[in-house]
Parts: sequence; C-alpha cells; structure tokens
Amino acid sequence: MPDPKGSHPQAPDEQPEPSTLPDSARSGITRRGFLKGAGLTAAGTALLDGVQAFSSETAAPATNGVTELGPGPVPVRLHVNGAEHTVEIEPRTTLAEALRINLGMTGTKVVCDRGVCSGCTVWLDKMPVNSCMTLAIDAVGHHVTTIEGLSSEDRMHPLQAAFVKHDAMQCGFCTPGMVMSCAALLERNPHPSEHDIRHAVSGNLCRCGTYPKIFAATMDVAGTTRNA
Amino acid sequence: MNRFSIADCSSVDAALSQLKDGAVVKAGGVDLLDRMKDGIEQPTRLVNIRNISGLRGIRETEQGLTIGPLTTLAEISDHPLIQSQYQILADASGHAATPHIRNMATVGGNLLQRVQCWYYRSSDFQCIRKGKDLCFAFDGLNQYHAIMEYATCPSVAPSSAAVALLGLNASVELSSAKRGKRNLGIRDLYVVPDANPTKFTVIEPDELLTAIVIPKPAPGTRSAYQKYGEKESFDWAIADAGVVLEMDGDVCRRAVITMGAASPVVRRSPQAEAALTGKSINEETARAAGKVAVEGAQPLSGNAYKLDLFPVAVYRTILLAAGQRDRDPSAAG
Amino acid sequence: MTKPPMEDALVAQAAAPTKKTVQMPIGVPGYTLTEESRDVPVTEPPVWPINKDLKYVGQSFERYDGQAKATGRARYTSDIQLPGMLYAKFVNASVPHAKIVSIDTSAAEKLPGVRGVHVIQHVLGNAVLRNPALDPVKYPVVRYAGQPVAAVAATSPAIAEEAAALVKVRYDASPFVVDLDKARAPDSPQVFPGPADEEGSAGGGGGPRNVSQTGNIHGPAIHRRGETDQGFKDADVIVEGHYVTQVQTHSALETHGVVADWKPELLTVWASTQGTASVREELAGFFKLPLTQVRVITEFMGGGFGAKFGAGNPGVVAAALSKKTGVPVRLMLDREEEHLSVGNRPSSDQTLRIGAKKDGTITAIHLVAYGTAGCGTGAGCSGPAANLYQSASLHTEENDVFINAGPASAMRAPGHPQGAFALEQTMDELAVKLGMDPIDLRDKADTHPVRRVERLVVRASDLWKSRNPVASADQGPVKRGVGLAQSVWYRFVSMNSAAEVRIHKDGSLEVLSGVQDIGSGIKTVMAQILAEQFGVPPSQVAVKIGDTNYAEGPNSGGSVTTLSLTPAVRDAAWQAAQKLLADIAPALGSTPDDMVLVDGEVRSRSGKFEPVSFRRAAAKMTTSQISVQAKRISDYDPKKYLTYGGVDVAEVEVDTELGRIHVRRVLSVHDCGRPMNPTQVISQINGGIIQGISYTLLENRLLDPVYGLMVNPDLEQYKIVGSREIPDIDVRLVEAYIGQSSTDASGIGEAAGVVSIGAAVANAVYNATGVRVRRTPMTPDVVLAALRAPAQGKELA
Amino acid sequence: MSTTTNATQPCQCLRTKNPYGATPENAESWLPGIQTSSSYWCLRTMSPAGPDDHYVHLARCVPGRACYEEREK
Repeated sequence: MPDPKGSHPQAPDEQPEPSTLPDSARSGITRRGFLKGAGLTAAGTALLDGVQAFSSETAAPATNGVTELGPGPVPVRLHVNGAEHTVEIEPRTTLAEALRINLGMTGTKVVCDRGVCSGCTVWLDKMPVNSCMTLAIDAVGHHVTTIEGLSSEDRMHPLQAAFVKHDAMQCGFCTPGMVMSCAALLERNPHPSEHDIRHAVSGNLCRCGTYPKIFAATMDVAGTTRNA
Repeated sequence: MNRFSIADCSSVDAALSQLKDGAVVKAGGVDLLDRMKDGIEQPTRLVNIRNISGLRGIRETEQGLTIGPLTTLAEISDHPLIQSQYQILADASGHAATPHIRNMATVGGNLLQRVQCWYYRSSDFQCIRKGKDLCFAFDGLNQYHAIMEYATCPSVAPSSAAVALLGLNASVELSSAKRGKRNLGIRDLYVVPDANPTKFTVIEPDELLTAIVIPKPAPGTRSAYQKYGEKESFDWAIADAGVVLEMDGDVCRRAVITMGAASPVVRRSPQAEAALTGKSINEETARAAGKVAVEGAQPLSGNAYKLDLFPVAVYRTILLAAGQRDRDPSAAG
Repeated sequence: MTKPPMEDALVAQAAAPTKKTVQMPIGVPGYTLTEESRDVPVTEPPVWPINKDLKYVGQSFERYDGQAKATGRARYTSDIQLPGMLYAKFVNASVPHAKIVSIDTSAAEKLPGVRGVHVIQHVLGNAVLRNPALDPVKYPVVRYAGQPVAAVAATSPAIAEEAAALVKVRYDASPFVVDLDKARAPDSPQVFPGPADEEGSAGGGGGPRNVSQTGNIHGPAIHRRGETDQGFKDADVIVEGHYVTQVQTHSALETHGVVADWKPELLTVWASTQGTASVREELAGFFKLPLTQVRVITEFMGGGFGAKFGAGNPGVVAAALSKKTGVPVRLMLDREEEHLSVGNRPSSDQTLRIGAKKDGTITAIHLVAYGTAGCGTGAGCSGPAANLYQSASLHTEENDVFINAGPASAMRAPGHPQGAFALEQTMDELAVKLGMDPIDLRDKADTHPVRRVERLVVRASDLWKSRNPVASADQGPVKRGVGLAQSVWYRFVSMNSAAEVRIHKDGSLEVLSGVQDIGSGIKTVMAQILAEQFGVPPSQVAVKIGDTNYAEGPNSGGSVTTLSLTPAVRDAAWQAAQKLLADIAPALGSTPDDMVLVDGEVRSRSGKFEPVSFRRAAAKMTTSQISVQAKRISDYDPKKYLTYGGVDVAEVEVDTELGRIHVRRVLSVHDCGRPMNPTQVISQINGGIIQGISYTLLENRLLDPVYGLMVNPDLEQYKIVGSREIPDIDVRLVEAYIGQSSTDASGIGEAAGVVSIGAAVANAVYNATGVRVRRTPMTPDVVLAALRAPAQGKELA
Repeated sequence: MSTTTNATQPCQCLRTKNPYGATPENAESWLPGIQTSSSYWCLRTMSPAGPDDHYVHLARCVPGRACYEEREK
C-alpha cells in the first residue's frame, strides 16, 4: 500500500529525482527523460522473471485496519518493470495516468478510457488488466509490467519480434495493448490455438484492422500452425 | 473523475466501520470508476475493500459453495469445481465483459453493477433512476431495453452472474456493524424500479456484501448460460438465458430458466420452467419452453426483435445444458 | 574545381527540358502484360521492370518503424510532454441548436491550477449575417451538441476537466432536427436559416454548380451522362431498390489533438494529423503568420481514416491558449468529443434504378440520393454509379440534408461504401432477374481492364466455386452464402509531394519529407526506393518524415500518398546517385556512364576499376554531403488509367433465428498499380475489409430523437468489430502497370475493400437466405425484419 | 471521374480535405474534391458555417458572398 510514513518526502508537485530510485532503474531514467516523457526502457531488468502473487512490500496499515489516503497527493511506491518508483499522486489517479504522466512511460495508450478497448493493457503481476480502470494505488504491492518492460534495450520479446515480422500493426496505437494481451496469453498457455487468441484479445480494439496478422504473429510464437 | 479520499481497509470490520457519511464501497472498481468517469456519481470518499483477503476465494462446504464477493470473474470461470458442477456460473462469469475486465472485476461488483441504459449512463440525462421524474427511453432509443416488467424504467438487468446465481438458487450474505448479518436470495437482493427507482439493491449504506452462498445442486443437475449480443467479441446481452435442469434419466424433474436482458431485474420464467417439467428434453420441448418464455412481453418502440431472440436463446441454452447442442459459436463474450 | 560532366548535363537539362521516349511495362503480369511507349522528361530515371525483376521494391520488407511500435517507443502526439506543459479541455455545447447568450468563465479561472481560458468568438469580419435575428452575435451559433464553445488550460488533465465543468454557458435554445426524414419536411426547423438560394442548374463542369438550397436540403446536384429516358426504354429488365445506410464515425484510436508551443519566433505544433502541410497552412492562415513561422511535427499518429486534415478547432484553440499562457498546451479530444465534433461518414437514402438488356448490357442508371452530413455537406454517394459501369447512360441527383449533428468529414472513400452498397446489390438483383452469373454480368457491363483480370482470379477461386447459385439452399436455421461486389477509386495525384535525398560521406543515406506515416507504411516504402537505387538494404536507409521542416509532403488522404510521393523519392534518389557518381568518378578514374550502383557496390561496366563498396565510394565524395530534392512531376500520360478498384467476395453464415450475420471468409482481389511493399498493402486491405464489415454489421451513431444528443459516444455502445468477428481474409494483389510515373505505384487506402465489402456481404446474405437486406447496419433487428418481410421467393442468385 | 474543375475562384478561406492536390487533367490547379462527397469548412471559423452564419461549400463561397475573400494571385 502507499507508504503512509512518507519515506520519500518530495513536495507534491516535484518529480522524483533519479537519486531516489534504485540503481537498477537509474540507467534508464534522467530528469530530462521524465520531463520530456521520453519513456523509460526496462533498465536492464529481466521482466519475464518469476512474478510473485502478492508482494510483501505492502506498507503495514494502521492498527485499526484502515489507511487514510487523500484527497490530496500522496507518495506511492510503484513497482514497474522491475524497478521501484515513488510518485506523488491523488487517489483518483489511474494506473494509466501514473505510468504515462508521472513516470513518462507513454507506451501504454489510453483510447476508450472505460475498459472496453484494452489499449491500456498492462500486467498486474502476470495478469493483463486495463490500467485506465485501475487506480494507481491499487497497483501498489503488485508487479506492474508495461510494454516498455517486455523488451530490453537490445532484445525484443519474441512476440514483439513476431509482430514486426508479420506486420501485425498499422498506425500502431493498439499495438502495445495487443502485445501485452497476447504475451499474457502465451505466459499462461504457451501453445494457444487461433480460437484461444481470438478470445484472449476479444476486449482489444484495433481500428486499422490488424487482427489477422496479430493472430498469425501470436501463432508463430506459439509454434502451432493455423489449423492446430 | 472528481477528487476523493480513500479509506483502504484490511478487514471486514475495518470496512464496516467506514461505511458512513455517504462513503461508497470500492472493490474491483470497474463499474464505480466507469460511473465516476461519466460524471453520474461523484463520491468524495471511497472505502477500498479490494485488499481484504478474507473476502476472496471459493470454498466448498457440506451445503455447496461459498464464494467471497471479491473473487474475480476470471477466478470463478477458471475454477475446476465450478466448471464441472456449476457450469451455468462458469459460463456467465467467463462471458461477462472482456477478458481483462474479468481479471479485475469481482463477482460482488458484477452483481451490484448499475444498469447500462445509455440515458442513465449519461450525465446529460437526469432520469428517474437519478431521482428525477423522467424516463427518456420510452420516447427515445430503446433497442436494448426491456420487453417485460418495466412500468417505471425499462433498463435491463446487466449482471450475467445474477442470471446464473438466480438459476442456482444462491443467496447473498450482507453484513452491518450495527445489525449483524442477514441472508437474501438473489432475486430479493434487487429492488424493482417500480418500487423505488433510485434504489438498485436492498443493501443499506452501512452494509457490505460479504459472501455468496450456493446450495449444492441435486444429483443429475445440468446447467448452462448463453448470452447473445450484436457482437461476439465483448457485448452486452440483447438476449441471454440461464438454464438449470434437474434430470431423472431422460426426464426433466425440475427446471429453472432465468433471463437477464428482458427486464429491469433478473427474472425466472415460470412458464418456460413449467413447459419442461416432467418432459424429456429435446428440440421440440426446448423450443416450446423458449416460446412461452416471452409470454406477456410487450416490446417498446425499438425492441420487438427481442421477442424473436429470447425464445431462441432459451431453447438453445436448454439444449446446451442438456448436452444436446454445442455452445453457440456466435454467442457473445 | 571543374564541374563534373553529369552536373553540366543536369544544368543544361534544367535550362531546356527535353523529353525522352521510353518503353514501359503495361498491364498485369501473367494476364495482359505488354509495353507502351511514354514521352517523359529526360531527367526521369530509367524505367523499372516489373516487381519480380527488382530487388527491394515490390518485396515485403519489415515495417520501418515496426520495432518502435511493437515496443511502445513510438511517440504519438498524445505522448508528448514538454516542460511546463498545460493540459487543455474543451467546453462543449450541451444542446443541439441554440444561440449562446453568455459564457461565464470566472469560476473556472479561479480554480487553482487553471492558467488560461479561451472562448470561441464569432468571426464576423466583412460578413453580413443572413439571419438578422442573430444580431448582435458574440458567439457562433450552436448547431450540434458537442460543438466546442470554449476551452481551459490547466496544470493537470484532472484540473482542466474540473475547470471545464465550471464554465457556465447560457443558451437561447432553438428548435432542432436530428432525423433525416424529418429534416426534409417543409415545416422542419432550419439548421441554416435564411432565404433559399436560387434554383440550381443541371449539369456539371465548368464551374461550381449552382446547387439550390431549399429548407434543409442542399441539392440536388445533378449529373447526367447520355439519355437515361432512352436507356430505360431500351432496357429489357429494370430493377429498382431503396437503400438506407447509417452514419459512421471514424473512431481512430488516437483522438484528434495537438500539442502547441507558441514562441514569438516559431509556433511548433505536434499534431495527430494526416497532413502536416495542411495543419501548417491553416495555422499560418488563421493566425496570419508566414509559413516559415509554423512548424508541424507528426512522427507517429494513431489513425485518421480521413478525419484528420487541417488545424481544426483543437489546433487553433491550443495555439491560442499557448500564445496566451506562454507555455506549451496539449489539447487532445476525449472519446466522446471524437464521436461528436470531428467528423463522420454521412448517411444515405438512395433510390436506385438500373435498366439492362437481356445480354447484360446496362442501358441506364438512375440514382436519387439524400444523405446527411450533419450541419455540413458531403453526403453525395454517386461515385460508384457514375464510374463502375461507364457505358451506361446516367442520371444522378444528390442532396445534402442538414440536421443538427456534427459535420461530416472525409472518411475512407467518401461516398463510395454507401453508393456501392446500393449499386452492387442492384447489380446482383439484376443478375438474378436476367438469370446471369454475377461475374458474367459484370464482364458484360464493366470494361475496366484490371477488374476484368480480377474477376478471372475470383472465378478461379475455391471460394467462388463453392458458391451455390441457388439462393437459400441450406436447410436449417444457419445458412451459408457467398456474394461478390466491385469497387472503384480514382487516381488523385498530389503535386505538393517532394522529398530530399542525402548521401553522406560516411556512406549513410537519408530520405526526408514532410509526409506523415498514418499507418500505411510510407516510411518503409521510401527506404525501399533508396535501397533499390543504391543497392543497399532498406535497413541502412534513414527515413525522416512528419516534419514541415522537410520538403513538403502530400497530405495523406484519398489514397494519394504512395502514388504521389514515391516518384519524387525515386527521382531524388536517382538524381542524387548521378551526382554522387559524377563527383567520385575522377577519383575512381572513370566516368559516370561507366559506373553502376549494385549490391552495395560501385562497379565499372567496362572494368576500369575493381568493385568498391558503397561506403568506400562515398568516402571519395568531394563534399561531406550530396543532397537533392525532387518534387512530383505530372503523370506521364494523365489522360489514361484514371480509376482502379477491386473485387471482393464474402462468405457469410446467417443465423436466421437470431438475425445474426457472421462473415466467415473474404477473398479480396485488388489493384494498387505496382505494389511497393505487398505485406503492407495486404495490411491495408485487411483493414479496409474489417472496417467495412464493422460498418455493414454494427456501427451506428445514434442520436436521441427528442433531445438531439448522441446516446452512444463511446466504444462500448458504439460497436466496432473485434477479434471474434474477423473473417479469414485472403488478399490477392493484382500487379497492374499503367506507365504513369517513375515508380508506377497507385494507392490502396480507399479501394481496399471498404467500398465493396458491404454489398458483397449483403449479396452473400441474399445467396444464403433469398432475402435482400437493404439497410445498414445489419443488426439482428434489421435482419429479422427483412427475413420476416413478405417472401421474396427463392430465386437463382 | 466526377470531379469538376472551377472557373471562378472560390473564397480563399474555403477548405476541404485535399485543397492542395490535383487531378491528372488539371494538375496544377486547386482541387475542390469530388464536390458532392466533400466536406468543407471555413478557415476563419474552423466550422462548416462561415462568418455570415451560412454554410460553406464550393457552390456558396463565391464572389458576391459578403465574407468572400479573393485568393491572392
């Protein structure tokens, strides 16, 4: 949960300095990067590592079992792509907003903002969820994986490579959400059928019509043939 | 979304202590955030129960199943026991909303979600369910609205879990700090808009949904749920049906037929049930039951087509439950 | 330094342009390939052979920015964050028709975090109001719910949203109309009041036609070709039908919007646009700035489909707010605004009559069409009727009907999906009446040489062969059917298409243009062209586009981009290569005409020097950079090959109990001239098919009839197909050479299935059920109503 | 092709999707688009209503309209 003791005492409107971040995150982050929203790379962490169900990093709640937050900004620790980040956010901030605005990780797209297009798909632990309908504070204590965390600086996730190989994109705006949805499917089912893939992305909207190639790319990684 | 403070609770007692002064419970938050983003609800204080571990999980008991209200739809639909013995619930949970929403949305939230009527969901329309005196659907666009039991408001019951749980004769446990616990059947959880349009459920402001209890099905029970939309990829139901059949060999000893998108509150169809009771299940009897399921229905200006759809949804789901037909590939969800 | 001989030659040519005669491949390889001669400027590069003889062009190279898109690194306008940037939000009209009495922004301005407010004021200038009752007018008349009236800029999106809600607008409401039929009635409320205009004169050509206005109707715009009266007299069979299509919204995933950074010396705008040049031109025009003082950047954009041209209200309001506040301002529309205020595909209500002789010769086509583009124009839909079967006599009347709804904007093949839905179903019906095979009928009626080949491909396909010519042949409630329809689009060329090619001394290559990649993949194609010219892999070419600092690129609409820009790119590359060879020839002891660039090497034809790698050759340049800019020249033979198109076949399953249609398979046979990158072309055609199916089966902008507000301005109740509705799509590209430019490419965005798939699906539904569905979207209520209608009989389909 | 070229210059504030394009027949001139299926807007108002509050269209934004502005030659 959000850290009520405020171990990262930034002023509410101040961006966290790189020094407040763990070493593993530093290489990918500069203050300029934050401000320009340049996007954070995975900072060399392997994001397909084992992901725990619930992190023990949750702050201890107050003794009566209630932790009071907000309505003003509160410091919150988010575990994103293998690195810890502290952000100052209001409780109403969605995970998508925290990622995109506070952390400058703009790979996650917001399209419908109502949980019906899955453009904003990220993983909470390894489960794909809509970050537009998740409050950032509800991501505390979980491992958040974003599209930026799926690849490292020099190596794409096999599915990302397959998306490129099969031209499974046009304008590219739905692509991060599609990749996160299909990659999550492969995590829990390494050999999906096309039927499985269609169902796994049945909440993801693409307006350019890249679906056939998304199916093909995912099937390619799954190592199964179209009619399997 | 408006600004709000949040009381993050780690236990039921903690949550109950916070249910005061207009505070609103947030579990998965999907429907609540939706309403807040649409500006039709602006609570200034949320009680976050999402992290109360005791409210999550599926437990088999002597009497049947107890499901924590924070159990997600995905967890329910993936559960082996539910898949084998409570197929109707696995179907309903597994075909609600989108795959990602099913990972986030809780079964409690699904039961308690508000209607999807586009007038209700728009802050531009101050309708009878928001305490005003107009319903816009009667003279407006109503193709997705109710065909029965809608004198005051023709919005339809949105919860597919409710269609399944009503079929399974489930009950819910409500807890209050002051008044303790009470148990209600699924049908009694909901307030019919004719009785009170602004109250969607009987849950009082100081109450929390703390358990869902499902009795063990009688031996020989088979069940299924199917939902039809305009789309196959995620869509709200334009017609749906839940079917529970207690079979005695080939003969149906008892049938429960439930429907969601026909009326403002989830309903059983006594006519359809009667049509099956004591009969063997085949296409003819299933179609006969489907036909009577819309008896007495009165469509609005834009939804007469539902009179055709519901009988089909009902007969096909009966056959699906009876194992005489595959799941319809064009069913939604 | 003495000038190298080639440069002399180029200078001489520029002074006195001359033509050369070249032989070009013409027709479809494997079917009709031949050669024709063309007189072309002598500066044009050598004629390319057909694709199979090229190394890079015509091959499916990986999308240039595929990795950036797959990894989330691609930065779109909505991702731009600048230091101190404010977030702006529109205040939109909540009523469909009104005069604004007052706008009170004081409460919004007081909200902490709010830095600027902009109210959209009426611009009167020299104008005299047509309706004096509106005088004095401080604010524009509200003509649709959702029309922007003001905007606020604040330090966070949440504050901007709160502030927008605090702006109080008082309206003097006017009667309104949101229904096409009601708007046509004489007593309807008027969307644009004032005196009616003079009667229109028939016929086209020679100037803006004087189309009349009566009430809410702008029209008819009449177009005639030959004598339809005689044509119908000559006909053995006449079929007539009434067709209705709905309003569709573009629903691009990235909404409209900009980030504007107004500095005294330069206005920089990141825009989600299909035309960097159009945004610059409009901002400069609106703010009366020289073009040099406006820079527009579109590195990535999340879809447009025709709606994203010009600065629009988001552009000018964000720029005004940035000017006012002194800091950058981001103004991205929300999903609701995207549905309401930035365009849509107009509806149509068409009565179409076709006459034909027994042998299938079409004698006459008569179309009367009404449609609404909201409070704008553009609902015409006669394109297919006028251009698919050109030997028939023709009479079309098109009428725009104003209603109080957001204005239309161009949407993927404007007018054509609507028109083809009626025309190609009527042709199908005609085939039934004549007892002809639908392909035989079109072979008789359609003379287009490439569609003729496309029909051969269809005829030979398993899908078409699987079609049962007897309609409604299947027993049981789920019936299968197969149907086809044809499409047409036009060869528009944007002459404002230029590119610069740079060769650097380190051997690296760069191509630059202001053009934007809207997802069609022009970046990749540009790299392929340089690769073909210089003999290096496309991955070694740097492509820099989407910035008005570069040579002006075409606005990407109407399928103009590839066919307009690629010749400029090729010409620039060719000329740069000639400059390079001329520059390094002395160092290699050779002459330019002895030298060739191939397989990453510079070689001597006569063996004057050993092959040298491109990199080492470039190192011999006498300057650090060679740069050539070229612009599009006119088509080589602009009188020829004005249209192109395709044939689409759909296989459907109709669940006759539920009224649900599922499209199982699609065969899509299309012409885009020389396919530059077949994989990317196929992606676009997949997209056209899928968007067309979505339009045909689901999408519908729904306006409440009593209050005039859209009830489904989201992506939940505004229904777009998803993964489970996607058919198996088999795309066959028909390589068609027409000898028009140095690349001989055509476009594909519009012709790509979106025009014809609706009618193909409808014809397949007829083949399945024996019933015609003449209305979109074909939702269960519509399909069931058609199935319940008095029996139409089971005929040969 | 059902495009129409124009003899009289429309107002310089009239805009449509492709005012900067050209057809093969008329390569260098201002292209009004396919008139009946083109949506028009006014540069001054960024809307389909001109400054005089009447709709903008190739057939309307012609000399004689009060807000007409001649295109610079």
